[in-house]
Amino acid sequence: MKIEITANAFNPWQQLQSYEKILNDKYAGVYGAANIFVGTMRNYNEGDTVQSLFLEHYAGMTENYLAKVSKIALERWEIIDTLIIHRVGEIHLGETIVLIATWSGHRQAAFESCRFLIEELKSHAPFWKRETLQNNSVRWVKG
Amino acid sequence: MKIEITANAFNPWQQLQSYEKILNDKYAGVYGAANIFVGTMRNYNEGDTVQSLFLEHYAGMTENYLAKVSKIALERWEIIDTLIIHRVGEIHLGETIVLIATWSGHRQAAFESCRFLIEELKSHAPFWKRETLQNNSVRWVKG
Amino acid sequence: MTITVKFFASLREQVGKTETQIEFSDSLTVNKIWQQVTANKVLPKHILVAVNQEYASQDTTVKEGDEVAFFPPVTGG
Amino acid sequence: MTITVKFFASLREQVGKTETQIEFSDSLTVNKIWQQVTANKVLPKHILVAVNQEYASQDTTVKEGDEVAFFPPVTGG
Repeated sequence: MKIEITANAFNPWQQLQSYEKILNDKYAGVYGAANIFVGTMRNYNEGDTVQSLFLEHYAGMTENYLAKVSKIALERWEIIDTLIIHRVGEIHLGETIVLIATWSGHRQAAFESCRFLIEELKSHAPFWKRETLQNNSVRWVKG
Repeated sequence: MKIEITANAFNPWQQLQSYEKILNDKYAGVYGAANIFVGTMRNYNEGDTVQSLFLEHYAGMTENYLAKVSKIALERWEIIDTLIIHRVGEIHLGETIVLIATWSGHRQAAFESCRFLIEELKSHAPFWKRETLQNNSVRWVKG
Repeated sequence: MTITVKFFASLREQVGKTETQIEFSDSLTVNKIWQQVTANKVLPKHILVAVNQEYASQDTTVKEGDEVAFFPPVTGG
Repeated sequence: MTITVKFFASLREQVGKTETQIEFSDSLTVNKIWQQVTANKVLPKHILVAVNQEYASQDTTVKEGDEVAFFPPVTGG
């Protein structure tokens, strides 16, 4: 289980490659399915062109919350491991905002637990997006 | 849209990185969500330890079928693109068997279409698995 | 008329053929082709059929140059 | 008793504070703390509350050293 909140841009595919190397020390051949969700910064939201995005979070509570839902997922589904990486701070076009991955013996558990984690993150993890629009006006995304 | 059947081992994360580079020429900032399924060779199946796997396919029909379901997914969901890579031939422990990815504006379409593609592939794409067990006995996986 | 008949996976091993050509004069259904290449065995219900690389049924009629394939339930992915 | 009160995102901007300490003698609910730091404004229904970094309700009672946070609906991911 890994939870990381980072202010640095990251490449989701390189993160997955590195993480699977560690995972395979213990679980090579054990998992047969992985489901991955990657959320990326779009250039539009609610009909407006977005220039850049700032992500605020509640340091401490965010990590605790994500660890809690990861543990719930590991209990509720037959999954082997979970990974969540989430950006904070200033984010630019096309950069990854969030990466979620789950590994399991069979595909149903991988799909369902990955979906569960992103839905819980979106509805309860204390992150807030502030958008800078094309005309340089700034707004908080409404929840 | 990409469909590839390959007899060579491939790294799913490198494939995704390469494919997104091409995708971003046209769609940077347009997609906000990607869902990815990776199927990997397990060391067990139906209670037995599996040594290696051979994947047979119906060349031509397989590619046609996967192209057909990819087109259906692109029509049915608001997704931007789809990617399917599937191994054939001799496969060893921990190697990737299948990679499926879908990209969309929002997460629901990405999750649903990715799941749709793996379910269609599993139920109708003409691939057949032959397992070599620990005692060197060989069996075809039952569908 | 000539058509090509293909077999895959466990069925290929059971029938003992990968591919065969058959010649016939009348129009034939998939089911009749199966009987012709297997010496009048009954086509099992679980066996899948494709004509020209598209799924077809046992009643599909084939024509000159068609490719007919028989295979067991698929197990990829 | 001393407790720490935090505000996040748009609410932080509206209240004009990131963090403040308050002192009090009796046990207080989250709702009372909100009123104390905002000069008796009503705590809006959509505002979320955490005590010691766990979700809590407006009726949760806080104790010495607790950290209370108020924030708008979350929008990460």
